[in-house]
Amino acid sequence: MVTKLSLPTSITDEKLKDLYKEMWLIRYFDEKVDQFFAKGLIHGTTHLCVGQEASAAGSIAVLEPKDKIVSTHRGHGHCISKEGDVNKMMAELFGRETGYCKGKGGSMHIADVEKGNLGANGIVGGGIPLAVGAALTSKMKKEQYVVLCFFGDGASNEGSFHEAVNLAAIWDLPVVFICENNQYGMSGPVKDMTRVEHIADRAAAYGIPGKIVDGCDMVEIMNEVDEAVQYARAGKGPTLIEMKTYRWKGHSKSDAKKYRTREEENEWRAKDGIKRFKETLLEAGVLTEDEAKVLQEQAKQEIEEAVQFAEASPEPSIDTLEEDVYA
Amino acid sequence: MVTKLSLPTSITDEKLKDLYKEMWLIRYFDEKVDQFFAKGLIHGTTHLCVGQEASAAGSIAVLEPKDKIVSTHRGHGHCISKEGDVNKMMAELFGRETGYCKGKGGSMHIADVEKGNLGANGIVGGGIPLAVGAALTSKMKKEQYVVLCFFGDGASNEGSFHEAVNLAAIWDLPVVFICENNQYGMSGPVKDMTRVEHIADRAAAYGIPGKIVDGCDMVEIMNEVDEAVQYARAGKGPTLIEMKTYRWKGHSKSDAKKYRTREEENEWRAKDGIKRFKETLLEAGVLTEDEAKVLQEQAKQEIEEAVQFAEASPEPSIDTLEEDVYA
Amino acid sequence: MTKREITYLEAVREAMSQEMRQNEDVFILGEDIGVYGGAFGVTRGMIEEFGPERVRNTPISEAAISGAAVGAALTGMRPILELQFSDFITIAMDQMVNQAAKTRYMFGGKGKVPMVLRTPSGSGTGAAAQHSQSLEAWMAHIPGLKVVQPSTAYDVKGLLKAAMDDDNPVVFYEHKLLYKTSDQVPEEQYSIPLGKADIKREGTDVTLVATALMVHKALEAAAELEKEGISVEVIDPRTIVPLDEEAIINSVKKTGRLIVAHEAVKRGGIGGEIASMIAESEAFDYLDAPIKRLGGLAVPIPYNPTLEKAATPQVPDIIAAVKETVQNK
Amino acid sequence: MTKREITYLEAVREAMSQEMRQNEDVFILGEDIGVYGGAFGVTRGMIEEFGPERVRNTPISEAAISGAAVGAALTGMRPILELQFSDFITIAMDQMVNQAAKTRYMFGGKGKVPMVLRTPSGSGTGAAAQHSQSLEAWMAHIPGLKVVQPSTAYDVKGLLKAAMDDDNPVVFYEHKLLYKTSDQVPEEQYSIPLGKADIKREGTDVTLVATALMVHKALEAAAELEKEGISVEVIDPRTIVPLDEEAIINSVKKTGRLIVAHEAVKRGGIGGEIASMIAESEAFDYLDAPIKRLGGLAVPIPYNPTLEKAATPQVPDIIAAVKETVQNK
Ligand SMILES: Cc1ncc(C[n+]2csc(CCOP(=O)(O)OP(=O)(O)O)c2C)c(N)n1
Ligand SMILES: Cc1ncc(C[n+]2csc(CCOP(=O)(O)OP(=O)(O)O)c2C)c(N)n1
Ligand SMILES: [Mg+2]
Ligand SMILES: [Mg+2]
Repeated sequence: MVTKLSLPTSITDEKLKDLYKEMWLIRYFDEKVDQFFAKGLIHGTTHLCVGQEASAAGSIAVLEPKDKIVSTHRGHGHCISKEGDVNKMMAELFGRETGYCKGKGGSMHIADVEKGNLGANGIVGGGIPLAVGAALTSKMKKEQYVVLCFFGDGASNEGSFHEAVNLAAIWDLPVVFICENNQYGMSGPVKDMTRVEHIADRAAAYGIPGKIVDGCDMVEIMNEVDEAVQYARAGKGPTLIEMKTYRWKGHSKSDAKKYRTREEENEWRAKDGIKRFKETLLEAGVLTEDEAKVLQEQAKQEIEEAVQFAEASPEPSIDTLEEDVYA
Repeated sequence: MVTKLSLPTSITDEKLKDLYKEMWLIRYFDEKVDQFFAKGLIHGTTHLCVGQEASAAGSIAVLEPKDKIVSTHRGHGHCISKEGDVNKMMAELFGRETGYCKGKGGSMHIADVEKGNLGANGIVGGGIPLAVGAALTSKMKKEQYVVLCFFGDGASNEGSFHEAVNLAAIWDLPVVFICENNQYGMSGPVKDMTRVEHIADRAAAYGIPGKIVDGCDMVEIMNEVDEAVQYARAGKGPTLIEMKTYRWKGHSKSDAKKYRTREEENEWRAKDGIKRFKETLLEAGVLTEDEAKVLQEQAKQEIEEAVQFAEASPEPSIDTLEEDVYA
Repeated sequence: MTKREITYLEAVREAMSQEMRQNEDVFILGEDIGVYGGAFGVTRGMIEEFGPERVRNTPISEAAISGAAVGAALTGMRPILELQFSDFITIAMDQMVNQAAKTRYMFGGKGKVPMVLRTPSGSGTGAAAQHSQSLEAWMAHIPGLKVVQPSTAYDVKGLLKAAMDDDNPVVFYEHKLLYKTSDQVPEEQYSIPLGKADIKREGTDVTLVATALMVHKALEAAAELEKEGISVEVIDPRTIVPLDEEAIINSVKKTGRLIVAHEAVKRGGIGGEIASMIAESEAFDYLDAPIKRLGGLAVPIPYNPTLEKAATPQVPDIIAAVKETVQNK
Repeated sequence: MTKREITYLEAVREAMSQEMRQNEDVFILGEDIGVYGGAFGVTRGMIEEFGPERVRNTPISEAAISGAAVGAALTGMRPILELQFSDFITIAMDQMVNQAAKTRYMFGGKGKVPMVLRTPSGSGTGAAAQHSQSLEAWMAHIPGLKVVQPSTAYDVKGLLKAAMDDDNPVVFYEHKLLYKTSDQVPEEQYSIPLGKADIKREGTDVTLVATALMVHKALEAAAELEKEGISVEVIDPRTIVPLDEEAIINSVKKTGRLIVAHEAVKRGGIGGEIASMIAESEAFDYLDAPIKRLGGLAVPIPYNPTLEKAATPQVPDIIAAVKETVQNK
C-alpha cells in the first residue's frame, strides 16, 4: 500500500513504521538514562533529548547510508537515528568496555564512525566546522555524501557557527545545517540571546536558503530536510534549517528550570512529536493502534535489553588507559 | 556662511576645512611611510590606508570628543582622525621612545587612549569584541559615549565579528560597526570569501540596521554615520555600516597584487575621496582653490615635521624592555 | 575577624558579593550566571541581589564575552568573567592572550586591563575529555597574565579579593572538586597577596609543592607518611604567576628534596617550571635526590571513573614518590 | 640521493608538492595561499600547479578552517593547514585541542586525524607582540598532538614528509627567520622520523639542547667557545612531541652539564620540561653543575629592533651561560 502522505520517495511505509519505533527508542533511552542518573547509577553529565525526537528521527530518515551526521552534546537521538546501537550507547554511559568509546567518552562523545555518525561534541558549536570538513571530503573525493550538521540555538551565537557556515557557503559544500532551536541554551532564552526572530534568518548572512520547520512535525521535517539534502547533493551548497522544538527535561542533571514556566513546558509537551506522528500514521492508514502498541513495546524492550547488556559488560581494563591517544 | 550641504549639524564649515586637511594628512602620512618602508628606514610591517581616507575622516568627524574608536591593522587614518598626533605616530613607526607606544608597539598597536582611540589591532577581528566591551562601559557608567568599531571585509568572516555584534545587539550597546569593505582581505576578494552581495546584509543576522555607504563620499559617510551614532546614543543599539572603498596600495609591504587588475585599481583611483570632497567643498563655496592648496600644503608640511621629530627622537632605553608588562 | 565554616563555593560567591556591594565598577558576566546560578551554582542568588545589569547573562560566545570583558576593563570597569569550564578558554584565547595580556605593553604603558577570568578546572566529575582539563600552564607562559589556583575556602576568598583589586588580567582557576570543601573563613573582606605561597604543612624530609586539588592529596599523603616517620613539607604556591620562588627555594634548602605535584598533564605542565627553577637556583646544591614531578598522564581525561582517577596523581602515587625520593636519606 | 642547495622555504614547498603529486588525498588550505603565495610566500606557484581545489584559499576564519581540516582528516583526506602566523592558533585552539587532539581517544580508538598544521613562529621581523610568539609549549602539553620544530632546510623537508605521513595531528612550526636559510637537500622525498633528535655538533663539556632558530645561535656560540677550548654538544630535538629523551640523557651522561635554549618565553616554556626530564632521569647523578635554561624574557615581543632582540636569547647570552656552567669544570 502506498501512503497518502506526501513524503520524499525514499520514505516507504515500512520506513515510517521503523521511524515510529525509533522515536520511542529515543524517548525510552533518554527516560532510562534520566532515571539512572537520578539514582546515581550513571555518573558524569548528560543532556537528554526527550521532546526532540522528531528532529533527529525525521531529519536523518531522509539520508542514504553513505551520508553522515555531526551531532551535539544532546546527541542520543541523532545516534539512534543514524542506525546507532542502543546496547553500545547504554554501555558507554555505564562506562563499560563494550560501549561505543570503550568507556572513555561517555555521553558527550558517542560516535559511530562506521555508520557515518561523526560524533557528539562537548563543545557547543564545536562540531560545526567538523561537519564542513567532512562535506569537503565528500566534494573533493566525489563521494556524493551529504552531511547533516546538528547544533542548538545557543550554538548559533558561537563564532564557529558563523565561520563554518560561511565557509560551506562559499565552497558550495554538501552540508545541511540543522539548528534544533529548543528555545534555550542552558538557561538563556533564545529571545534574549539573539535579536532575530528566527535563527533561520541568519541564512541571509551567508547567501544560503534558510527554512523554518515545525520540529515536532515529522512529515514537514522529512520533506524540508529532504529538499535541502537533494539541493546539497546536487552541488548547490548548504541550507540552514531551523527546527522549532523543546526539551522536556532540564538542561542536564541538576536543573531547577527557574528560567521557564511550567505552563510553557506543558504547551510544548502537548505538541509531542511522537503522538503527532502516530496520529498521522493512523490517519494515513500506515499503522494500526495495535501495531503502534507493539512497536512501542518493542522499543521499550530493546532499551531494557540495552541496560542488561550494559550492566553485564565489563569495565575497561586499566591497561587501556594510555591506548588510543595516537593512531 | 552656512554651507548649502546637507550635513549633520555638528559639521561646521570650519570643521569641513579641517577635514579636508585631515584627509591629506592621512594620505601624506601613509605615502611617507610607504617610501620609508621601501627604503628600509622603517622595519616590521605596515598596512596603508591610502584611498580609504574618507571612511576614517568622515566617520570620526561626527563624533564628540568623549566618543571612542576601535581601529585595525590598517589604522593610521583612524588615529589621525581621532585627533592623533602625527609626530607620535611617525616616531612609533621609527621605533622611538617618543612614539605612541614608546617604540614597543609599532604600526599595528598604535593607540591613543586619552583621545579615545582604543588602538589598532594586529588580530583581524580582534578589536570587535573590545569595542563591545567599551560600549558596555558607556552604558553601565552612563557615560553616554558611542564607540565606532572599524574592521575590514575580511574580518567580517571571523567568529569574533559574529559573536560581538550579536552581543552588542542584544544589549542595545552604543556601538557602530563600520566595515571598511576595500574589496579584499590580504588577497581574498570579498566576492569569493562570502556569498552575500553586501557585508551590510549580515545585519539581518542580528536584528540591527545595516547600511551601505559609498566609502569615497564624505557627505554620505558623515550623514549615515551620524544617524547611526545618534541611534546608538539614544540607547537603540548598534548599526552595521558597510563602506565600499579600496586600498590603493598593496596589502602590506611585499604585495605583487596578482589578485587584482590594474584596470580595477584605476577605476577606484578615479573615485578618490579627497578629490571628490574637494570638489564638493568648492562647489558649496566652503573652500576656494587657494585655500585648498594651502591646507594640502600644510598637511604635507606637518608630515615632514613628523619625520623630523621621529628622526630626532631617541631610541627607547634597553632598561624599558621589561617595563609595563604589568600595571 | 569573625570566622565561620563555609564552602569554597560560598567563599567565591561571598568574595564577589562583598566587592560588588562596595565597588560599582565590579560586575560579572558569563553564561547562565543569572537565575540558573552558573554551571556550578557559584553565582546563585547574585542576580537577585545585584540585578541583571551587574550579573550579566551572556550568549554562548566565549570570544565575545572575554573580549567584552577586556574592552570594559580597558575603559574603567572591573569585570569578572565566569567561563563555565576552563576548557572553553580555547575559544577565548585570542582575547586573553593577544589582547588582555599584551595591551598595556603594546600601548607603551597606557591603559590597564583589570579583569578576573574565573573558571572551574580539573577532572574528577566524569565529564570526560573536553570538560576536565587543567590548562593553567598555558596561561602561566604568557607575560601579562597572572594565574591563581586556590586550594581552600579561606584562600579562595582572600585571593579573589586580591585578584579583583589587581589592575591586571588574572586567570583564576577554581577546582571543581573543591567547591564543596569547607573551611573557617572570616566574614569580612581580606586579601591574600598574589605571589605569596602558603606552607600548608611544615616538614623536614622533603618539600612537596602541590597545587589546587593536589594540595589536599599531598596533605593526606603527608599524614600517612608521618606514621612512617617521614616528615613532608607541603607548599601551596597558590599563585603560579607570580610564583613565590623564595618560599620554595628556602624549603628545598631545608629539606634537600623536591617533589612537585599537579593534576595537569605532566608533559609541559607547570611542574617543569618549578622543578627547573629549583634546578637552576642556589637550592640545587642542597639537593640530595633527583627532583620528582607528578602530573597527569599524557592522555585526554577518560570518562570511566576508574580510568579517570588513574589519569591523574592520587594519594598512593604521592606516597610512593615521597618514599622513593627519601629512600637515600 | 642528488642534493642541491635550496632554502628552508623551498624545502617546505618541495615537500608538499612532491607529496601532493603522488597522494591525491593531500591538499592545502589557508588564508592567501593561492596567487598571493601565502604570507611568507611558501606556497607560491602551487595553485598554478595543483589548482584551486587542492590549494584552497580560505576566508579569514581560523576556527572554521582548522575545524574543516579536522573534519576532512577524519573522513579520509590528509589536509595541510597553513596558519599565517602561529599567534593565530589562539583562534584555532578549540579545534586543535578539544577536537583534533582528542577525537581518537574520546571515540575509543575509532577515527584518526591525519593533518598537519604548518605555521611560522618566532620573533625577529619587527612584527611586534601579536605576530612574534613562540607558543609550541602549549601544544606540547596536549596529549594527542605531535609538535615539530625544524631548524634546517634538510630537516624541514624530511620532517614534513614524516608529518604528512603521520596519522595524527601534527603542529609544525616553521621559524620565520629560517625561511631564507639554505642547506644541501636531496631532490627525492625522504622522511626523518618524528621523535629522533639530531646531534648538530658533537662535544664533551656541556650539552646544549636548542630548538628552531636557537639551534643556529647555539652552533655559533659553540664555534666561538671552541676557540676558548670549551667543547659544546649541540642537540636539536627537532620534535618536542615525541621527545627523544634518550639522546638528551645520553649526552648529559657524557658531558655532565645541560643548558636548554629556546626562543619562547622561559616561564612555562618547553625548556622546563626538558630540564626536569633530565633532573628526574638517571642522568641526574651525572650532573656536575646546575641545569640552565635560556628563554625569552617574560615580556610581549616589542617592536623596536633593539628591544626585540634583547627579549630573546642571543649568541652572547648562550656563550655566557655555557661559561658559567662549565666554570666549575
Ligand atoms: C563552548 C562551550 N560553551 C559552553 C558550554 C556549556 N554548555 C553545554 S550545553 C550548553 C547549552 C547549549 O545550548 P544549545 O546550543 O541551544 O543546545 P541545547 O543544549 O539547547 O540542545 C552550554 C552553555 C559548552 N559545552 N561549550
Ligand atoms: C586572526 C588573523 N588572521 C589573519 C591575519 C593576517 N592578516 C592581516 S590583515 C589581513 C587581511 C584583513 O582583511 P580585511 O579585514 O578586509 O582588512 P584590510 O586589510 O582589507 O583592511 C590578514 C589576513 C591576522 N592579522 N589576524
Ligand atoms: Mg537550545
Ligand atoms: Mg579588506
